Amino acid sequence: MNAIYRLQAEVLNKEELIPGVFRIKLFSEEISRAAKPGQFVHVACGKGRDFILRRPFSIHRRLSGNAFEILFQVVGRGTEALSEVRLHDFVDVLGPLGNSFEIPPDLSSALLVAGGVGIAPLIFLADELNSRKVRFYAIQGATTQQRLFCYMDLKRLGRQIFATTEDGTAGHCGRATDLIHEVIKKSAPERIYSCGPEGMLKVVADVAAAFGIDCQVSVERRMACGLGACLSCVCQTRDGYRLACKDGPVFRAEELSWKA
Amino acid sequence: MNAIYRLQAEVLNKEELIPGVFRIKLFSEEISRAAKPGQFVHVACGKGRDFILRRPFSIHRRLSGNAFEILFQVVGRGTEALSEVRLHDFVDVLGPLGNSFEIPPDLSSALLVAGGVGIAPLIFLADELNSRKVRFYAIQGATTQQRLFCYMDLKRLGRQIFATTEDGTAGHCGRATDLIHEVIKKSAPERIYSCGPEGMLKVVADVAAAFGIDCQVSVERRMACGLGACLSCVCQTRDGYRLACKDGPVFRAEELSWKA
Amino acid sequence: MKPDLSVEIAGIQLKNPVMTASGTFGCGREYADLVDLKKLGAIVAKTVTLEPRKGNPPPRICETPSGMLNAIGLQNEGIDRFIEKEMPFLKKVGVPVIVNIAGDAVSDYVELCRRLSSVGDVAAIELNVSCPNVKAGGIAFGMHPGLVSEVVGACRRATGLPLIVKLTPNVGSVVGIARAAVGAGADAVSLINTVIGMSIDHNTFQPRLASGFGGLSGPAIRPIAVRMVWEVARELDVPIIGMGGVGDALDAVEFILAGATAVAVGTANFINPRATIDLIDGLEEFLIARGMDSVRDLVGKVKMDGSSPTC
Amino acid sequence: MKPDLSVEIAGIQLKNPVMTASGTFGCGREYADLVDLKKLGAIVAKTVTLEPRKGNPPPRICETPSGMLNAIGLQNEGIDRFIEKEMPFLKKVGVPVIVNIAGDAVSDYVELCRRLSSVGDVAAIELNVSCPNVKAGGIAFGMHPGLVSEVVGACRRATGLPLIVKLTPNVGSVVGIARAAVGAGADAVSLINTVIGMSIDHNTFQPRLASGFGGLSGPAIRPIAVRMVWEVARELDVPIIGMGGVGDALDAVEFILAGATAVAVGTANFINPRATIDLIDGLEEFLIARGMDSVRDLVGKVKMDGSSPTC
Ligand SMILES: Cc1cc2nc3c(=O)[nH]c(=O)nc-3n(C[C@H](O)[C@H](O)[C@H](O)COP(=O)(O)OP(=O)(O)OC[C@H]3O[C@@H](n4cnc5c(N)ncnc54)[C@H](O)[C@@H]3O)c2cc1C
Ligand SMILES: Cc1cc2nc3c(=O)[nH]c(=O)nc-3n(C[C@H](O)[C@H](O)[C@H](O)COP(=O)(O)OP(=O)(O)OC[C@H]3O[C@@H](n4cnc5c(N)ncnc54)[C@H](O)[C@@H]3O)c2cc1C
Ligand SMILES: Cc1cc2nc3c(=O)[nH]c(=O)nc-3n(C[C@H](O)[C@H](O)[C@H](O)COP(=O)(O)O)c2cc1C
Ligand SMILES: Cc1cc2nc3c(=O)[nH]c(=O)nc-3n(C[C@H](O)[C@H](O)[C@H](O)COP(=O)(O)O)c2cc1C
Ligand code: FES
Ligand code: FES
Repeated sequence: MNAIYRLQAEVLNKEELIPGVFRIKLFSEEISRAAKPGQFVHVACGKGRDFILRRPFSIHRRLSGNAFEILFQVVGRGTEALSEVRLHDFVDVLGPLGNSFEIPPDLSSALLVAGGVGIAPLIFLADELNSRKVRFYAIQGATTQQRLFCYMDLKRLGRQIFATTEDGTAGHCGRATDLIHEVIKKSAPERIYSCGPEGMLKVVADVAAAFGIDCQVSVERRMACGLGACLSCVCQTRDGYRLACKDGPVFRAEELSWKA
Repeated sequence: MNAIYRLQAEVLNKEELIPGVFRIKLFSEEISRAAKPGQFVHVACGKGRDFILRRPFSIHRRLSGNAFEILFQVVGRGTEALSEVRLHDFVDVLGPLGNSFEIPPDLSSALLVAGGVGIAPLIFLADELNSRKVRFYAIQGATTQQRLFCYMDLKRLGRQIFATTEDGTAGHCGRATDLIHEVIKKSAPERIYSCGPEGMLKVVADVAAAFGIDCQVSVERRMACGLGACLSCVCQTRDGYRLACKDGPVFRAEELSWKA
Repeated sequence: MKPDLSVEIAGIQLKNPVMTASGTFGCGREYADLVDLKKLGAIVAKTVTLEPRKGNPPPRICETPSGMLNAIGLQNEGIDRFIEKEMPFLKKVGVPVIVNIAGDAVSDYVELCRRLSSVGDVAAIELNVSCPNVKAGGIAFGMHPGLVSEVVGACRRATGLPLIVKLTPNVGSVVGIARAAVGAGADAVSLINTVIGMSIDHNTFQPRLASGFGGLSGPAIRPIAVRMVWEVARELDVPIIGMGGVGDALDAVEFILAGATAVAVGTANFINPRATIDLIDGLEEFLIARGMDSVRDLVGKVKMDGSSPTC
Repeated sequence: MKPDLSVEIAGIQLKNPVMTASGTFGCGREYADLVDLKKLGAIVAKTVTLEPRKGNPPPRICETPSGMLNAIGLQNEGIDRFIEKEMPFLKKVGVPVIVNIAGDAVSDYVELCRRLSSVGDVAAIELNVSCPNVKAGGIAFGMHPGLVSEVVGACRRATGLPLIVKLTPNVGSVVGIARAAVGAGADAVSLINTVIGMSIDHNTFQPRLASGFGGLSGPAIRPIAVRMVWEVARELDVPIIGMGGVGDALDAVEFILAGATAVAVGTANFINPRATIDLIDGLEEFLIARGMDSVRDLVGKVKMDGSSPTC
């Protein structure tokens, strides 16, 4: 088992990418060194005594050995409080947690499918694929052009990146899943990695199955401990409930029993 | 009845007088105009959803028509949160509340007795006495010299100011009440006004009674509404329970039934 | 078109479902500078008893995580002074006035009901049955279906005014108590009164309240209150006034979805004296945003699929 | 000189009064990276049942003001796997292991007790009686003195191990239930399990938990828990393990002053995985600062003067 750290990580950088979406760089040699793509950190947001639970965020990027980033969207109280941290504040972080995207040693091609802020963990993965010389394509979907976060990073790391926006402001007008057949045919990936809304993941899973391609998806569940102790975060799989925080957050798509 | 306002008051200034004691200047024409010495404001401290009650603070000074100050010591969560406000933040304030020190129109001399941060409302009172040309003496007690807050203000406004410190770093070594007999004899005040720890107030009340001098004291009680509605803040008086937030915080000393 | 906020409860027409919770708003007078009282759905006055009561010694309150404890001890000036001093003011406000009463014995409640029946302009009587029944050895009326039935039945015979029974959550089965109240003639129930709690100062080793115990209120108890509202709404056909940590429109929606026809705001008045008004405005916005015509369309509309045992 | 933190409860010697609350700490294994398990007073394992249980569908938790709701639904792999997989690990930790059990019928509890009696290295059994008794129509065992008496008595006859009965707060009189437990042979009681609650999403109109209801835990319920500990401590001569919103040493002191001999940390583990250890250190500091020799000198030392009725 890999070590888990709980530490106060200094905020080294904070960017508001678009209103309500933030990227925060945290200093931690331990977590940065140990982290693998797909893993997450469990963050104590806000100072109020009424924050009873941490909030999970994917490790978005690993930076030069001693820092890592998270990228998140403000959706509620916790993310709102976290968005108010200032440079050099300390953030209470637990991690790295969970399993990671599996990258077989002999993998030579892959397809990444990202929806919305689901892009967060896929950038770390893209980095890793790139450094392992795995050639990959990606489809990134968002509602609108300015929400295609890190599109340029993907461009830099991958072979060919397809964008989709629901309002047609960039790339294909529609959803990430609209392009998936076409891109699979074009790129013949050995493996598909995906993160995004559950509805999208299900479509990706179905298509991957139809093509007979291995597919891994990262899922979200409400979490308490983040450590596998409290059994809060179960996902229905073919083998019964499994824990998103420990057995996941990455699952093989065919394992999951999707809600109808 | 006087109007009560509930408003978001901008922080115009913030001083940390000594570690853990703050003076904050708040912008509010309404409250500043309406305020009378002895009244207080009820302040929503902190942003956490778990702050269920406001915190009461005396109006410490009225400044040029449209602002007022509070002076407070950090003793718990609420005051700690309040000490973290920054310039130009807005603070949710309810006030002015409560009755005030009674200043008879023909009053010609008075004695102020302040203990610790009990000095807060007495500065506003001193200002008022001064502008009404009431000659006053004051005894200010504190644990140590640097906690003789506003001593120079008192000096400027009053006739003669006696300091006491428990560690002897300034003035008389001992407590405010040590000097009270002597100062009464010397200054023959028509009235005594006092604010500070309940133990001190009781001694002041006893001495005032012995000399047959009218005495008003400002007391502290835990408060919920601050408006006289919830009956949280009762003080035992000779006429039964009365409300610190509405009938007080200023009471005639002889009215109060002190705890043994 | 503005959505319709009006509701009917216990035969009273309310222009909106937002009341004040007894004991947290005095008789409204103290809030008049800050709250346009006319806008309220109803005013529920502080508990009144037959004789004046001194109440408990201070400290009477303390803050707890997302809540507070109180032990006011029913301080009030008695029904005579209430009728003489407070009713004229309340009448003038022009919103339904609900008078909350308590007693040491069934006969106290009955006498209070009689007196209030002849006052005029009392819209309904709320029975606070969380208080100890002196004859029954100090056990709260509200803890036993038999006692509740007795006191509610007696009041029912004593007055033609609508009767609202305010239930205590300090019981094993709130449904059992509610059923007894309804069986004995209650027109509506209020849920919940405070949960008994205690807090101890680690410095002095003394309880933070002079009386030792107190009643827990505020957001901390909201999940308990919502659950009890739902339990009663599921089992019984009685209008419910929901309360316990209602602070804003979304909290109110939670109670209404669970089955409350109206809500009362208590502890929230302290941090936000305009909480009631903000809530009414917020409720209107909520309905507009969802294209709903009437708040009545929300009542009991929680979508319950499963209801597995919890443990 | 370091103060003495050791206590004895139900015949077990603990080096300090700090345990983990069942269900919040797994079997300790998951926390081993972060917590020096050897330092704990005791480990209380997650509830185990005779047969494996699947538990409730997700979402199983949600955050509430200063608290959380959970409806895990007793997911566990059953006693066989527990003995085989978890006990060897727990034995190796070297602190007293308390095994928490639950069942649908008295016979389940009895069988579990028998099985655990022969395992060795089980320091005590904690009976979770908050679960529905299937034979009694789904009413929780812990809600009726008669049912509690029956299940505790049967377990008492089935095992020589110390028996701790974990009481539910969802009752009118926790003292009545505790008395039944003690009468039937309980060596200690744990107070409190979670308070039943519910939370509804105003967007979807669905309960925030898939199972509808859940158990409320965390600081929000602390005043309720402290009160119940005090009520039981005042009336009965039984060691108490206090829990419900214990997060730090000062919280623990509150419970101990109220009458608890030991405390358990539940929900607080989630925000601070080292809460137990921080608490132990803080307790030592507390005693040192006050010049006290032993934590035992704090037990039940609340200074109660008045205890007026609250309402
Ligand atoms: C493994 C994992 C990785 C994630 N990575 C990211 C990421 O990189 N960027 C990002 O923006 N978001 C990510 N999320 C979602 C993120 O955790 C939620 O947006 C966040 O918890 C919301 O907290 P809140 O207090 O703002 O919202 P609220 O709705 O107020 O939260 C209430 C409670 O629900 C939980 N909750 C709410 N939404 C979610 C959710 N989608 N998943 C899990 N718990 C939720 C909260 O943690 C909290 O306990 C991830 C979730 C998981 C499980
Ligand atoms: C009319 C009035 C005027 C006051 N003026 C001043 C002033 O000018 N400067 C100053 O430093 N302090 C003043 N105080 C005391 C001040 O209100 C408390 O120090 C403050 O409420 C502490 O809050 P906390 O959250 O930091 O402490 P905590 O102990 O965490 O507070 C817990 C609860 O107890 C209440 N409480 C704690 N101490 C007191 C107290 N002494 N009086 C009333 N309630 C209390 C809090 O309001 C809160 O509800 C005044 C009190 C009253 C009643
Ligand atoms: C300070 C205070 C005083 C109260 N007094 C009474 C009372 O006199 N009669 C009554 O029936 N309920 C009384 N209550 C209970 C409230 O009416 C309400 O039922 C309870 O506080 C839950 O609602 P909340 O969480 O919104 O406060 C009081 C509550 C508080 C906080
Ligand atoms: C996620 C979660 C799971 C729990 N599981 C169990 C359990 O399996 N058995 C049990 O007896 N209590 C269980 N409890 C209750 C706790 O042991 C404890 O009694 C309660 O949470 C109050 O303590 P706290 O406020 O410190 O969490 C659980 C509590 C939580 C929050
Ligand atoms: S969050 Fe506790 S087991 Fe997954
Ligand atoms: S604080 Fe409510 S009456 Fe004084």
